[in-house]
Amino acid sequence: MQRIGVFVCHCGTNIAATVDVKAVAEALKSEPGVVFSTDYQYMCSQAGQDIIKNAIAEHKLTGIVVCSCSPRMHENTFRKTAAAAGLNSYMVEIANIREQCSWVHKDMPTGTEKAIILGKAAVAKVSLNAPLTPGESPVTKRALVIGGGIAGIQTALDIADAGFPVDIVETKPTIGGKMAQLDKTFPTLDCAACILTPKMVEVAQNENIRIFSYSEVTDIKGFVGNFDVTIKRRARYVKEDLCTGCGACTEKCPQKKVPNEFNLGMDNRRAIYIPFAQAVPKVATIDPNYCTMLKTGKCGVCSKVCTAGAIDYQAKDEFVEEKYGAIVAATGFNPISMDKFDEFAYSQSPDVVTSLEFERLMNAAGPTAGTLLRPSDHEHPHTIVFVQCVGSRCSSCAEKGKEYCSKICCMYTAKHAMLTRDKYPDTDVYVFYIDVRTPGKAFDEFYRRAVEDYGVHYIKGMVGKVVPEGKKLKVQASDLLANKQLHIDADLVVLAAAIEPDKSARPLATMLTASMDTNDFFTEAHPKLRPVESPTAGVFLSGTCQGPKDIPETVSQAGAAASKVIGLLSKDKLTGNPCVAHSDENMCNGCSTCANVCPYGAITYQDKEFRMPDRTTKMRRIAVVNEAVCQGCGCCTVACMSGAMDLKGFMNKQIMAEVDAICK
Amino acid sequence: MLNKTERQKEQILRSSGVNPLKCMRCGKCSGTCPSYDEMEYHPHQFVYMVETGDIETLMKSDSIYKCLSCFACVDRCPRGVEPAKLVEAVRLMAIRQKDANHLTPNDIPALLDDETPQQLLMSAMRKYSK
Amino acid sequence: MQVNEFKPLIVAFCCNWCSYAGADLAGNNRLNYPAEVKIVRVPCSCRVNPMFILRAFQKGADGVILCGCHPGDCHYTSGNYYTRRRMALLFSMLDYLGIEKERTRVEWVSAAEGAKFAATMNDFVEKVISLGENKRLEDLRCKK
Amino acid sequence: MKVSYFPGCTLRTKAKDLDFYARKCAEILGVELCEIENWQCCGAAFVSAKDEVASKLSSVRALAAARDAEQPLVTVCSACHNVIKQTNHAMQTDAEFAAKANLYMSQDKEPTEAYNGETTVYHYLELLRDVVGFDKLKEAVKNPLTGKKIAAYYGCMLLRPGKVLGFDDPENPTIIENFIRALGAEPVIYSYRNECCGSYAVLEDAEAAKKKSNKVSENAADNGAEMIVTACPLCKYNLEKSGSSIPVVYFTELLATALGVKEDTDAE
Amino acid sequence: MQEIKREDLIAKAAQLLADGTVDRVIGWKKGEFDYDVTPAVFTTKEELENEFVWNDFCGANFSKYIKKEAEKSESKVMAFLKPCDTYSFNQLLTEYKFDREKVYVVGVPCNGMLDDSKIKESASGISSVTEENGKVVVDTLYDGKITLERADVLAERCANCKSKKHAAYDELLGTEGEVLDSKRFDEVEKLEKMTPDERFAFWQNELSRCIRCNACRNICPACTCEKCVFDNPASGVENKAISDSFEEKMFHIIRAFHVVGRCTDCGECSRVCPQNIPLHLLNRKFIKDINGFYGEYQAGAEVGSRAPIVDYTKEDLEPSEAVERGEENA
Repeated sequence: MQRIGVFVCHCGTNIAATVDVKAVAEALKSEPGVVFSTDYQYMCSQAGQDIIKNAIAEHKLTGIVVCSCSPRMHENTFRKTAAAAGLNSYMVEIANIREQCSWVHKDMPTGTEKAIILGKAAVAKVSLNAPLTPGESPVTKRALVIGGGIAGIQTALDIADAGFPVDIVETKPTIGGKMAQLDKTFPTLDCAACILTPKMVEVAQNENIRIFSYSEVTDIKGFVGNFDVTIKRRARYVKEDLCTGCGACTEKCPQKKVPNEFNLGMDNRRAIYIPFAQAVPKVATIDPNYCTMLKTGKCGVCSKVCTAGAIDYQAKDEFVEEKYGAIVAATGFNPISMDKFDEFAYSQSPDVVTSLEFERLMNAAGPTAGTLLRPSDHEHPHTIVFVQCVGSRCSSCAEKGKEYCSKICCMYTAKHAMLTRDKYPDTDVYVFYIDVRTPGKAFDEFYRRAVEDYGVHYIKGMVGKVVPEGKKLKVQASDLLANKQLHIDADLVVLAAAIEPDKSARPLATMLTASMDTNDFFTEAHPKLRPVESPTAGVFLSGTCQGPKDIPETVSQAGAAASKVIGLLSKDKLTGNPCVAHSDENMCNGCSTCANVCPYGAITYQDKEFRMPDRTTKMRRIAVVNEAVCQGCGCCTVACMSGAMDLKGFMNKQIMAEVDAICK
Repeated sequence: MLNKTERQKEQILRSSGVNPLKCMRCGKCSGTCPSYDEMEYHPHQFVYMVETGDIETLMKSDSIYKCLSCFACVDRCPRGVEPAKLVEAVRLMAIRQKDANHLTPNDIPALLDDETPQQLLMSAMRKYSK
Repeated sequence: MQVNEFKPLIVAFCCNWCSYAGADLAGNNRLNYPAEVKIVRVPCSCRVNPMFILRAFQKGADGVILCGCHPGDCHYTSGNYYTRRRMALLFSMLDYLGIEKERTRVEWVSAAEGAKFAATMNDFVEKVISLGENKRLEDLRCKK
Repeated sequence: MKVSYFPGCTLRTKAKDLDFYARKCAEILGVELCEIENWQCCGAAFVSAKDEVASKLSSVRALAAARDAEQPLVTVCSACHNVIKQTNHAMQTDAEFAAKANLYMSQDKEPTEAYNGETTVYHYLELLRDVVGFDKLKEAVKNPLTGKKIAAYYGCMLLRPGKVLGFDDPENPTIIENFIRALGAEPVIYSYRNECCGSYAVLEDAEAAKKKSNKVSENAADNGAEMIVTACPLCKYNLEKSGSSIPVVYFTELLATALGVKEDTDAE
Repeated sequence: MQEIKREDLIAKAAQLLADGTVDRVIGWKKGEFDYDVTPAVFTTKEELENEFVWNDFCGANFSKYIKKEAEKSESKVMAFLKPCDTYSFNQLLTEYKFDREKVYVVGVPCNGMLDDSKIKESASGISSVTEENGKVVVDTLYDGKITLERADVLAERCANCKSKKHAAYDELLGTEGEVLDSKRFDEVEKLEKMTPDERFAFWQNELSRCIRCNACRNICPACTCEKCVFDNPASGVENKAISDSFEEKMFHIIRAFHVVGRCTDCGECSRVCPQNIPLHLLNRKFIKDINGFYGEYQAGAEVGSRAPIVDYTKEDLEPSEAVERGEENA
């Protein structure tokens, strides 16, 4: 018979305001096996934990129930407490009387009654608990960073600096990501390339870092410390080790009409190309959709001009398999499509551009070589209208926009407006805003400078319609403070499009079994306390794949993710989860049904000799669970007809006992 | 007991099915409204004035007859507030009062020409009288 | 008039990773739902054996709801896909036996959907109240 | 294929062409338009107020009649399309409204079974796109309108509220443009195609209505259109009355010309 | 009337015993009455000639006996399998229940077996049952000869036979049949069309008669667990007899659920039920649902196939839709 102690937490008034904690402690005293029951202000505090420790010693407790907040909050705390008092840490059960009781019910009698029932269920369960010991598994001391933007770059550099090997997988031919496309950065106005490209070079030169550019992750198996990852290296038709990046091929390639994605299609590149001058790796790539040689077998100009002999038209996709101890998602963002916002005439006029396109129009390496010209006629725009929150904070229609604030638009629009006025003082610049959000170091000062020093017209209101008419864009908008409808003849309209997670994030999350929110941002293990970890062990989050962020935030989060990875990789062994499946060999039929449903391949079979009651022996096929591989989902336990397969910590009997206690 | 303002607001909200609290005051409705210049109170003001219960003022304003029910504000509102439905609810409240029809059959002949489609008369009667 | 209000007994099996966290979020956001709902934590919805559901009914539950991660988001990759098949077949069988189909439900609730959790529970409890007491599956001797 | 057909008041009077050619072309395209018996005017404007029931009953009756005939309901006039689709949506989604409407209907002389939004409503253009198919339509064209630059005028009632009507993307519609292409002509894209012509205000404020119509026709003409095509008698009336510099025709007339069932091919 | 004669079966068995292919034969032998035929193991020609029976009452499915016999020794055992038996045979192989090499299967065509309880409805004091000109002739103690139409006394599962084709054999006697387009789901559909109240009343009436004799479980070829979950003290549902009013429902629902995707619809459960509970209607509901929800699947049609309950697609229907679909059919 177990000797159970019950500890009811007040959580200040969080619980005690709606649950009569004393009554709960009192009621649970009479449950079978309970030998001690008490309540305390804050069970998780040192003093509270001491009460538990003392009670374990004094009453020789074999199991404890803590009625408190969610086990997701403090189960580990109390397990450690139990262990410190010499009790197996799995002899602890939590009754969640805060999140699932006091916080969701209004009156004291209801709350108290439910808390008692939840307590009884926990007592019933702990009565059937058995001490569990976690197994151990080794750690592969290598990290994988998925995404080679500023987030991935920073994470990889920090991990590599700590002495661990890191691989970066980037889908584009070069690392650099969105930051490489930016002109200047707010609020300091440093040139993005000037601060990013040295880091890219550092990555290329770091011996601990390998770059798999033009590659993607196609399969992930395993678990924390032991991931098996398959990386597809797409055929780039240029041998990376031979190409010197001289660029001769990209000048001679006769196929000149390929939309240049680096400049968002606002100019053209060749079929063989290096995305931009500072690309890393600085290696040419052949675009198979446009290369005449690959499509028709006729041409071969690049091969002829390549003195290094790097061109390989026969190249095939290659698959690399590698083991990793930790994986960092750094898949980044994209501006949303403007298709559904044609009231702004994005599809009707080339002079309606997104902010990222504007960034390229301002950039010295952009399609206009840094002179701000209208895409339609290459004339200087004299009136520019910036529209904020296009698709951000938009809750009316999920396929149209995003409900969240994209966070970076207010600041980059201020930057664009300011830079425009700085370079071209003869230009009228209007910014239509709903709110200007500038919570960041030196951010509001920056925005105020745009208004006060650079004379940008900030108008509280929204553009309702843009009508291209002749060379002009007729902008119809509201000025809420003047209570007027404005009609502005603009030359260029810039839309601050909402940002969304890259489309590759969703399939990646599925491969990682990492959870995502409704917007396809990765979910963090805890929104405040574990912001760079995924709830899936061994998976870490860096940059905008977790939520909208500017560059300083991304870099600091990238560093934080790196430090978590370093912490994991510096361990030699990981303690596993002892709540794993276990098959009772006497009951097992060896039918293989359990192995059919196991997502981890943790179940194997062996023939074992059994002694029969009549002293004969019999060979039987039985299931064996690999405890290091089993993650404890319990799917096999339901597939098992005879009930031979059970899940430690969540045994059939325990769950039934909980159900019984609730239904009593 | 609700006072008159609260009663009116309650009725407008129920009849329109609109929740003005969803408004984030961006003004896109007024930015897009084709009848803006004809209106004394503009779509975003309708939303705010209903929220604050200032319905009597709206009922007395000619603005309620200037709305074209083109629903541009409804479709373009980022928050799904549907200002046009508020305008309509206020207009209905106004014309449902005794002898408050904005248009009566007697007014019509003077407004017609040879080509006037039935549709116009029908919709005008629907919109302006009870 | 004295109304004898029927308080149903609802057992909610919630997977640890999504739905239990969703229930916690409902708590964090103070979203009310009836206290008749009692949550049993399981690692994954696929841990829920049909026997648990029948046992709950046997012991007097008036409704049983099973909540898991959305299909495709299972922490264990595929657990909820199996749940979906198992429960589709089980519920269809219970319906075939004449058990009111509104007494059983599967709902996918993510860790981000505290509001959905509360709304689901409110709706489910309301449906079960409209059905009244579970008479068809209960064991009379188990109920006081 | 047989469909229930709701012509609407204006198509019986001022917009006979819209109706006449719709019927003729449907025949050629293998669609039988079965006019609903004793249909009543839809009211020409959908009153969005939830507590306005009686004025929506004519639409509900038409919808129920189509349901009983097990046919989709087709309209040609964009106002009827707007009113009937919105009413159908209300019947599907607003239980309180549906209950009230059904209660009224149960008092009818020959009451039908309660209606709960079972009928599919098509605008004639949707019928061409989704049922006939623009590919098929293209094959049926006898006199392609090659070289003609035509501006599609949607106005508001075909498109909005977008979520309810589900007709096309309200900001960037393509259906009439594709229709124009199927007939062999060239569509002109212009910004005002989905803006209001102001016609509801004709009786209230003729000047204001005229201003709005002019913007539409001018914008179309500025973009090189030789002709405006519309599905709405009210839009046509207003655009013409306001002095559009280019002709305004019904889409069915255009269709009839292309299919060779209209003698007067010179639509200008 | 069966196509193959008793003598031919004995000759085949005797030949296999004689040439050493097998050392045991699983066949049928007469019990107390003509209609009471039980499985038996024969080791000599003499035993066969004396006791072997092959008639219209040889419905027993040998699959479960095969498992037992195959475990006993290293040598081969021979079994006569009717088409429906071969599905159970394959299903057991899928679950690694015995070694295929230890069994020699002789396929026997089957013309359908008779249901003694149906005969007993028309005749009491039966002394013998024979067949004359395609009709069933019953000799009774009190009423003399009674002649019955074969179709009227055919076992339900044979009237709705799903297949005359063998899914497995080493050797086939007679001619091979076809997989049939049976009407076996008609009865399920009839139930589905009832109101929930009617369905509940129907099953309440049927299941409340259960005496928990476990005959269904013991005969069921899918119930070949080392130890049944209902005998497993760790399962939380252990009980050998009905302990309360709910248990029989729980037992039958769980039993049917445990054989989902594994039940070949052999009908043995209903055949052996002393209370004549139509247990096959539970299994068939699951089979029908599986076919409807996830595509046609016949357990035991091939060895090693993956049952739908241990499989999934990302687009599977939701449990709520499953129940709705059931309603649409109704």
